[in-house]
Amino acid sequence: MSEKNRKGITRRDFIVQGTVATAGLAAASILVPAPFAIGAQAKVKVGILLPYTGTYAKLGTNIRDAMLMRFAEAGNKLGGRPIEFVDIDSEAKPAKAQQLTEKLIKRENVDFLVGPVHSVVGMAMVKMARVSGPITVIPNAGADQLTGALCAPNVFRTSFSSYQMGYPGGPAMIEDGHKRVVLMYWNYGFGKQVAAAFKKSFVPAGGTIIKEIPTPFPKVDFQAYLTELAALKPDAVYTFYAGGGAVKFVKDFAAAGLKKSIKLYGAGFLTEGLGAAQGDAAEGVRTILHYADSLENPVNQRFRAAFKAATGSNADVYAVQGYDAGELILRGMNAVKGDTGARAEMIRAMETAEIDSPRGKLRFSASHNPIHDVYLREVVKGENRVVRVAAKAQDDPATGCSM
Amino acid sequence: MELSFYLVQLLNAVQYGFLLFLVASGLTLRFGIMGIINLAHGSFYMVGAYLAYWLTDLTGSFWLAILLGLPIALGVGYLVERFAISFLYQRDHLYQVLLTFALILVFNELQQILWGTDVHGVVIPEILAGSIPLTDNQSYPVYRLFISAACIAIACGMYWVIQKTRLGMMIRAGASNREMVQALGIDVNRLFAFVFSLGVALAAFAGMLAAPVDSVYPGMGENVLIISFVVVVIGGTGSIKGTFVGAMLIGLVSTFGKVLLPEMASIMVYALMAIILLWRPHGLFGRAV
Amino acid sequence: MIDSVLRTVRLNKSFGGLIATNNVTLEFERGQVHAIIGPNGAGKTTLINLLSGDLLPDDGEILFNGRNITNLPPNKISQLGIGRSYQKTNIFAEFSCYENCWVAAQSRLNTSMRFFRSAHQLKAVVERTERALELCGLSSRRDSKASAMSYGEQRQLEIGMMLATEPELLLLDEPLAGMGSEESLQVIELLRRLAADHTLILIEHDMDAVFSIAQRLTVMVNGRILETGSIERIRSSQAVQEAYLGVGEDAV
Amino acid sequence: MANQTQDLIIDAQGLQTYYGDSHILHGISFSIARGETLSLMGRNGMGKTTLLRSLLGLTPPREGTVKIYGRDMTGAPTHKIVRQGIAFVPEDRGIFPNLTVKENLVMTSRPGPDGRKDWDLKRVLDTFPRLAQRMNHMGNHLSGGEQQMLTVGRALMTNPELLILDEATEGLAPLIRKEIWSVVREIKASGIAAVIVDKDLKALLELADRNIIISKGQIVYEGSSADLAANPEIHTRHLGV
Amino acid sequence: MSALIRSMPLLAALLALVLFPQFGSEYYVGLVSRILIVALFALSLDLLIGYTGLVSFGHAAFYGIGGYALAIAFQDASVIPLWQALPLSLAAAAFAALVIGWISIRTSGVYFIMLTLAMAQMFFYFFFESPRYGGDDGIFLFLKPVLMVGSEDILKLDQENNFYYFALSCLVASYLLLLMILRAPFGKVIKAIKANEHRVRALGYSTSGYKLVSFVIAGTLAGLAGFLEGVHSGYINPSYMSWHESGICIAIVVLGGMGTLYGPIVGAFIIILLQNFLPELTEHWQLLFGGIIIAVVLFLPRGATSLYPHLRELIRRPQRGEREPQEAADD
Repeated sequence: MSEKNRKGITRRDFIVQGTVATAGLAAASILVPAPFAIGAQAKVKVGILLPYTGTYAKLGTNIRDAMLMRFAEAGNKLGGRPIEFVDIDSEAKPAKAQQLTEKLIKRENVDFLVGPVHSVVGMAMVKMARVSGPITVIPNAGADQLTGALCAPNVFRTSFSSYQMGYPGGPAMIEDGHKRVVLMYWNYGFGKQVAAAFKKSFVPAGGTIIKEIPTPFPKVDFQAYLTELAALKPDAVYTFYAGGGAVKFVKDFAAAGLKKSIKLYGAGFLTEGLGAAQGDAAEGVRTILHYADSLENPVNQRFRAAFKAATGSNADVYAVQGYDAGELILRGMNAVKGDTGARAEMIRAMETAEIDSPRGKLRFSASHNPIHDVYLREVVKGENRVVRVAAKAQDDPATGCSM
Repeated sequence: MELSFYLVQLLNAVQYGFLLFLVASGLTLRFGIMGIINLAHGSFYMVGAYLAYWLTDLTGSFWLAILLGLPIALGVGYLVERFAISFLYQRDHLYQVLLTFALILVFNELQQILWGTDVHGVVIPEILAGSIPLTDNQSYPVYRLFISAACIAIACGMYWVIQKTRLGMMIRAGASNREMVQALGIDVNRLFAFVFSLGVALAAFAGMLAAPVDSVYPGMGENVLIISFVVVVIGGTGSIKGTFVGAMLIGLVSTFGKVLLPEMASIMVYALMAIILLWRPHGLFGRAV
Repeated sequence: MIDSVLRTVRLNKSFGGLIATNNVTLEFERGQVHAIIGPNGAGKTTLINLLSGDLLPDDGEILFNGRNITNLPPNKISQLGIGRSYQKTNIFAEFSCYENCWVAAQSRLNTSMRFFRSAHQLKAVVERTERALELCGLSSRRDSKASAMSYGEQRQLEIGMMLATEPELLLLDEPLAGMGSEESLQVIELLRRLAADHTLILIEHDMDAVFSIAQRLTVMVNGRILETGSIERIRSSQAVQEAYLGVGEDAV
Repeated sequence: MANQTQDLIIDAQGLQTYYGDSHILHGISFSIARGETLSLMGRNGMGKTTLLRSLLGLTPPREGTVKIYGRDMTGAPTHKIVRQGIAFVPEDRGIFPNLTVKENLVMTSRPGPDGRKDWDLKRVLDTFPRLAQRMNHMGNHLSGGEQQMLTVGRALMTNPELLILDEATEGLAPLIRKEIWSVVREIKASGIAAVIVDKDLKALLELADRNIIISKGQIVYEGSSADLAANPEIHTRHLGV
Repeated sequence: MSALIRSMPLLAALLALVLFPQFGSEYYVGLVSRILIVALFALSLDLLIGYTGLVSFGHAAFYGIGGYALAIAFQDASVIPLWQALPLSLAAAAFAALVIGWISIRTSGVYFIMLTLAMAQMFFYFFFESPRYGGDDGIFLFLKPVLMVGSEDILKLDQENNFYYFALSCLVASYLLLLMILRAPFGKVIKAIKANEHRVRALGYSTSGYKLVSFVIAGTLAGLAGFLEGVHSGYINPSYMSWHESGICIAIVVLGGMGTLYGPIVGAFIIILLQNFLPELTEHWQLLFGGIIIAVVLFLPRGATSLYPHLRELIRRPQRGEREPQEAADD
């Protein structure tokens, strides 16, 4: 499948059979947008807005591939209707988010909207989609507002909120015996929310935050901060970094010899999917996440094997989130037997869904944010191994949501 | 904070300055000598890092990767000069800005086609993998010292080539009077193509050296692009000495800025640049053109 | 005592180690044509650039009508009534002949920061422009694009632009350079006409032209003033003959 | 003037050269043989420098051909033309201000096209002892005379067959001029051909085998020194002396 | 009469734009609205690049500031009166342009390019890292500005078509304003500055004053574009002032044809439509996009609109018969 991705077909038909019969209709529906095409023959349009270029490109492709895999497992039918995908590269550019969302909603008249990765893109997207737009499933973006102030009946999230990335970290570190802690994070919306959530649990539990060191996003020269960190001599440090920044941070941290005296913790992205790039430097780093590659449940094992077979690359948390997004849409469409007009019923089916996700049990809160177990993991031999469950059924406070 | 803290920070600042110099030196070469603004400079840095990753993976040796990567980078530079840049020498800066801006897009996409979107790491070669204790809980990686040493070597090498060799004399002469150099029997077009390729190779070399400490990821070039421009402009275009001073200044300001005025850290280098240009409109060591 | 319009006092300017003007003290008399001659590299153009404000002197003073203008920028100097033309043709190539003069004429408006009135309608400017075109003999070429005109015409336009600013003192840097003889004659005729009611400071290599229109001559060599005086005096000066005219030198 | 064609270093026919839209050279034909010394005269702005630039490919002619040693090199890049053994000393001297005297000299030193190495740093410094004292000065920190010596010295360092001097003595003090002229004589004696643009008629008449006067982009006179010396009215008409 | 004929294509284009919402679907009306905004942004940059000769690489700063002024002032407001919001945005952009311009025009060439870039980056990071103004999350606006006449909002900008006409009016008004300015004495002077600043100074103009005024006008119009974008999308974040936006804006101006006023508008249509439709061809559309820009720089440096006279020439030539011989430039 990764081969296929490289070819870069944007409007992708995953339908194996019956394509010919519906293709003409689908083509027509682009030109003459019908508000709701009901009936078993009309295709369900799923709009995908994910980054396929730039720093977040890998996340985007994994999410998409896993979701498409879930649909393929279900015979490429949603409630009995074939699917048509409209796939757009978000480039992770907030400035374009609105425009691209508009394209999916107004021009393509999609029934479902899946995306994005980037929180800021997510906010712009959700702002347009909420209430009257298509059913929207967010497979990654973690900004609290998406299921907080911006929450809406038609907006779901299968990933996490930043709160869920920070809050479980506090008790976990206390339990590990670290009370004097430095907080380091990329100084942007998401990083700040993670840090704030961490403080919310850590300080009341008896921990002390010696210093907060917000570092400029998305810059990766950490040397000066690490020197400062060394001078502060904390027990441990809780961090939020992702992607290239995470690789660099973990490596610099190890190279500065800090691993011996300061324990490194972080939101899961610190080590997620970066094993090859981080190498030995990541050994022993503990992170908080709602997933681990090595989770020993049958769903996960089956999922990982299938994903590897389909795409040639290893599944990660993003793939899981994409897979669950596919599952959630399936649940909704199956509940209404493909009748996208039965919106309220579909939403009810989706919000009450209980999913056996590769990550474990997955439910949804009243604000449509996932409720799931959050694990404390440690990198052992390049693999994120589960140490213990850090928080059972971690919820999100959904601050500001009125729905 | 105690004195040792500031000493370590000073070390960080100098080391960062060295790396900046390495990246910016290729830029200043072209800037000053050929009058070309090359926004794609960061892309060449990225190409270098990816070459280091790819060739290390292929050959199993970081050193071999550098050895093989440099000629590739030179070749890339030569092609870019021949097929794009060489048309722009007599044109307005505007077109250079635009063309090299487009080159960024092209290189980003080529990188993605060739190497995909994963974040990669390059393992530090065995002999440089150790570290030297600095304070009771902090040590300094040998590899970083190696980078500094390599930068000093490059700086000295560039100084030597530019100041002491006939090639360097021709390059400097070409900067001041292109036509006269031609009239003395030197093929200026080839000279310029070479200088451009050399600049590309320098940027790529910086990317290769940085690959083991930095990670290798899409769009990594743009992080160094603007800052190396700031370095070059502060120093005064075309002055190797200026670039060195500029790199050190930025290293110091950005490192100590992070420690002392963290909220302003990102803005500070730009403010520094604005102040320096207000004071000296052609940079610290620049000539009025 | 002469009525001097412009005076320089010990002007010095050097570039690196090269001394371009060396202690130049000169007086230019009102209403006269004063030519500065000398070999290439003698510092003539540097001197003109200092007078017009294009260069700042290292030290020394420039007084225009008694006022110290030493460190004024070129635009202020122009506004005071000193116009200049350039050795290398320095016009707006994409503008028409008329527009070139027009921009020049317009500089004498109280303010050109006018946004809401078409420039065509400003009567005073139009008159000035027409006058300048008339004077420099380009009325018939008014709508030609400057870059499409012949070299000689461009040189005329160069002078026309200066005239459109209606200066009191004209600095002319080799107005005849590169011209054919008929063109030269035209420009010499123009200069003669201008000399009637302007003060001219002129750099020129064409000795015939210089001798035919200048009243006073200054000879510069190596940044210094070798000799200043009437034409007769210069002609008879042995030093000048040796340094510039290349006659009488023993070539061994 | 008994030149065999194969002995011509430069043989240019019917050059028409423009600067942008201005037509400077109106069909000039020009040649110089091995070992010949040629003077090129005319008032300023008459096209002397443009002729030299056309020959060297710096301002390629729009029409006409330039042959170097019988090979057509019209429109060839300048560096290829001068590599045939031509050295150019331009009017503005073209000293590299950011290079030292020594660097200016050694930068393009090379044996001649036939492998001759008559001129090396030592001989140039012996010829211009003043330069030896200024070896580490920057090019822009020299007096006009020193610059002129440097630019001639630099030209000789390429061991040329033909030296082109454009106003080499202009603006120089008499003593320095003498020095330059004596070097030119030495060059002539060593068998190097020379094209000399100058205003010093007397010096030229003494040195040149042949004289050319240009006016308005055309050759208006060509003849031996003896002939030119015998016709003073030509000087006054075309040279204003 | 001939002026009328010459402006025929422009009038036809304007007519097409005026009629467009009657035929286009809501999505396309929205898309063209965006193009109109970007066109205005590019138009303002053309004043600098195409007419004054100032290559500003930080023009997006003013675009962003125009939007931020609106968003910051009215993020918690219950109503946004247009007559307050619009002048505020324009004033903020003008002030920023005054400051940045005052600093930048002291330098020239490469230094000017880099200094404007640096100043824009300062603004970018200021908003990016400022918690008070939303950081990189930006600021949402849930209301559109209103222009109340009595108790009736006569604009109703929440209707896509109404916004479209509002944006179109702003563009046309700005176009006419610039046209007027360029015909006025001021315009003559800045064009002359572009051609030969040194000479303009020698003619007695204080060129830095003209450059600064030009910079401020351009910045203010960019602020207007930013204001419109803020209103249209209801969302403003730092990426609006990133150096990429400045780069794209330069690309639009050059691609369309700088120094023509209509060029940047054409350029905006080309670039935005390319950005919109190229991704549907291939995942690696940026390769094509970059390639197109490179091709324009190399082969069509005067922009797409420079093709128009050629086209007209091609069409006309057969009817016109023989062309007049080119007049010799010299004797």
